[in-house]
Amino acid sequence: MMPDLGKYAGAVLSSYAVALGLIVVLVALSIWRARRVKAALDLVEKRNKRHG
Amino acid sequence: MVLRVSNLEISRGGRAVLEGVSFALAPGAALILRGPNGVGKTTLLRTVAGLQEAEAGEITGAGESMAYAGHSDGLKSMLTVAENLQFWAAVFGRSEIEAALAAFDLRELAGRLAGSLSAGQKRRLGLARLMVTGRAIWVLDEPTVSLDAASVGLFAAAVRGHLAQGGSALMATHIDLGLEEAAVLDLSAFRARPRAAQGDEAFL
Amino acid sequence: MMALLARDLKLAVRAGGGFGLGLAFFLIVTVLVPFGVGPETALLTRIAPGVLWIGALLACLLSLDRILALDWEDGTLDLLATAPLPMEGIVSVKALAHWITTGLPLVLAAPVLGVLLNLAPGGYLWVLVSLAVGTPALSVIGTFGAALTIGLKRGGLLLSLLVLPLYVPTLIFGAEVARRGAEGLEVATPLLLLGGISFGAMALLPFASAAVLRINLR
Amino acid sequence: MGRYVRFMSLWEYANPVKFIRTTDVVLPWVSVLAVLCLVVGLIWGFFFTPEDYRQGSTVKIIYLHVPAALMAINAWMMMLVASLIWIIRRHHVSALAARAAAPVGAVMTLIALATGALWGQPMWGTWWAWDPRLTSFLILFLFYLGYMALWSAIEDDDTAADLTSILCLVGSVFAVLSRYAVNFWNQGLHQGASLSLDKEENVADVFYFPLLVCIAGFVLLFIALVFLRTQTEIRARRTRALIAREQQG
Repeated sequence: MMPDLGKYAGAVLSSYAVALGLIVVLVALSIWRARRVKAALDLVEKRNKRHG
Repeated sequence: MVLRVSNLEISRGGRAVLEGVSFALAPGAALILRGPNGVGKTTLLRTVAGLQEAEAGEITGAGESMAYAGHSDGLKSMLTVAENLQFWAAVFGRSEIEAALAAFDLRELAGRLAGSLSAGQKRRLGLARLMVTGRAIWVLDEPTVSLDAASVGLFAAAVRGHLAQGGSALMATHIDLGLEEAAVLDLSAFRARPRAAQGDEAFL
Repeated sequence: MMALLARDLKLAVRAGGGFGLGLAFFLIVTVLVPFGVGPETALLTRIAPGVLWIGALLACLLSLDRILALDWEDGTLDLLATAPLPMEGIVSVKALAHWITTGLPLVLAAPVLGVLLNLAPGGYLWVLVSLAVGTPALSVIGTFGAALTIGLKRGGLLLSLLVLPLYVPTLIFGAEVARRGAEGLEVATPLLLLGGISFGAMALLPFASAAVLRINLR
Repeated sequence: MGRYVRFMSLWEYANPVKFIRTTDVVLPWVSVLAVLCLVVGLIWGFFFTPEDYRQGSTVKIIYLHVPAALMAINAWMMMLVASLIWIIRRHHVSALAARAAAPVGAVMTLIALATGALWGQPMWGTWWAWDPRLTSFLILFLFYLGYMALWSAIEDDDTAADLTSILCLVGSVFAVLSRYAVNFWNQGLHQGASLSLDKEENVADVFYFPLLVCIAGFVLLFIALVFLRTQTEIRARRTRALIAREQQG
């Protein structure tokens, strides 16, 4: 299954690890902040509706 | 030159503070703005001075014939009193500073560094700056801060002299200058009704 | 405008710091480099033009926040904005005053410091010329950065972060002129490019600086 | 004629509410497509392409390096356009989209730099060479950092939008200047553009098709992230606006 990467295996694998890792962190942070901000907004909006 | 403000709406920090402000200031006239702290006196004066844009309304007649004095005097402590005045005179394309020194009783201090002056003396120098600009419309924000009674008298006399020469003055101040001819405008009446700040409107 | 320039120069002389601090910093950087890379003269000769450029650039950077901050704090900028001077003119004069008080002394000191770094004999002229052509760009770009960060609490660090990337082209062409000059190579191409950047920055950046300053004053 | 009356102008999406409503519908599709393209492209590239006769298995890094490098530049271009729209038409969504794109662009630049260094080590025998392309990307990264730092340093939202837009404009000019300066300064080891129309220099077809899929994946990922992050910026701004209104009474 795993292709034989030869003597460059380290370089190739770490490239994939670094790049995918950075992308995952970026996506996770974006989603996490999106959720948090949305929750905060919902709270404020609900409060605004209740008070008129 | 008549300074005319019509239906002005202004905001501070993106939030409307005053609306529907209208007045006219003819040569020889003075107008004193009053109102509690935060009503928007400084903002109004800065808008008239062109430092800030109005949200709505029109200001005509200010621009090239207006001299502004705000909370800070724009003095350089490493320059002498005379040099500070000479600089501002030169910026406005003039050179005469004697009359201003005399009017604010600064003659004896002319050679002193501005940094060595007391707060009141600095303020007097800041106000003397108005005279060297040669501009007709004075826009003054709390001009009498840190002045003693005698200095307030000097200032009132300078304003009166300015009006007599066909100038005009728009100022925000709480103390009584003894300028009987000055009209008073209470800004409390123009308070903006609560509403979203200009930049926020799109998000509500 | 002339009055503003004269006042800024007078203030720089009276306050002392203007000329002295930048020059002292330049001297110290130049002196520290041999401690860092070793005293071998051949190596120093080779890196001298670049070190002089970096030193001048850092010395220039050090004084950028003073270009506008002092006038901002004491309200002078507000008053100048209501005076009959165009904002573009004000920022240009401010940059010019900064160049005369900081850039010019650095230009003149560079050949002297070149002696410490064993600069090649042919290099003195071109170090001088490249700095003379390039430092005005540093002042103008720095004024833009100073206008952007005026009134910010942690402005100093941010100013460096914003300005240093903008300095890259000037540094590259300037140091290239100095290096080629020192090695006796042709310098016309990088010198023309450096001049282009310098004049372009002087002609166009004041508009951006003035726009930024108007936004920050309101 | 009547048909055109209902034609919706592109500018209507500049309304924050409309933007959120539209992107809420589009975002899941873009995200799914992005993941699909990335998975297909990367698996295709990693497992089912041959080794290059010169570069060996390191050629597989191309599927990350080239798309990331492209997006690093395109993100800045997008920010430049968005900044111009804010300066000229003052649409809030545009300014916030520029803000939202900056961290994505910075991460793309970082990926391009990191994969470039990892690729350079076996090929050129060094992690880092002051090659014009690598250097330009490093400078671009500094521009991203400065831009983001300025956004977060200014408290007033509209002032921050104004100042960062002008910085983006000036920065773009200097970024281009830097690119030429760096080229002049060092001719470099880097091969030419991998996707240039010049057939001789082009990568072979076996590498080309999975690379295209990966590029599509990165573009879609960028769009999805910018949509999501712009939504977040809009919501954050709306929260602040509502709280400010409450306090005003």
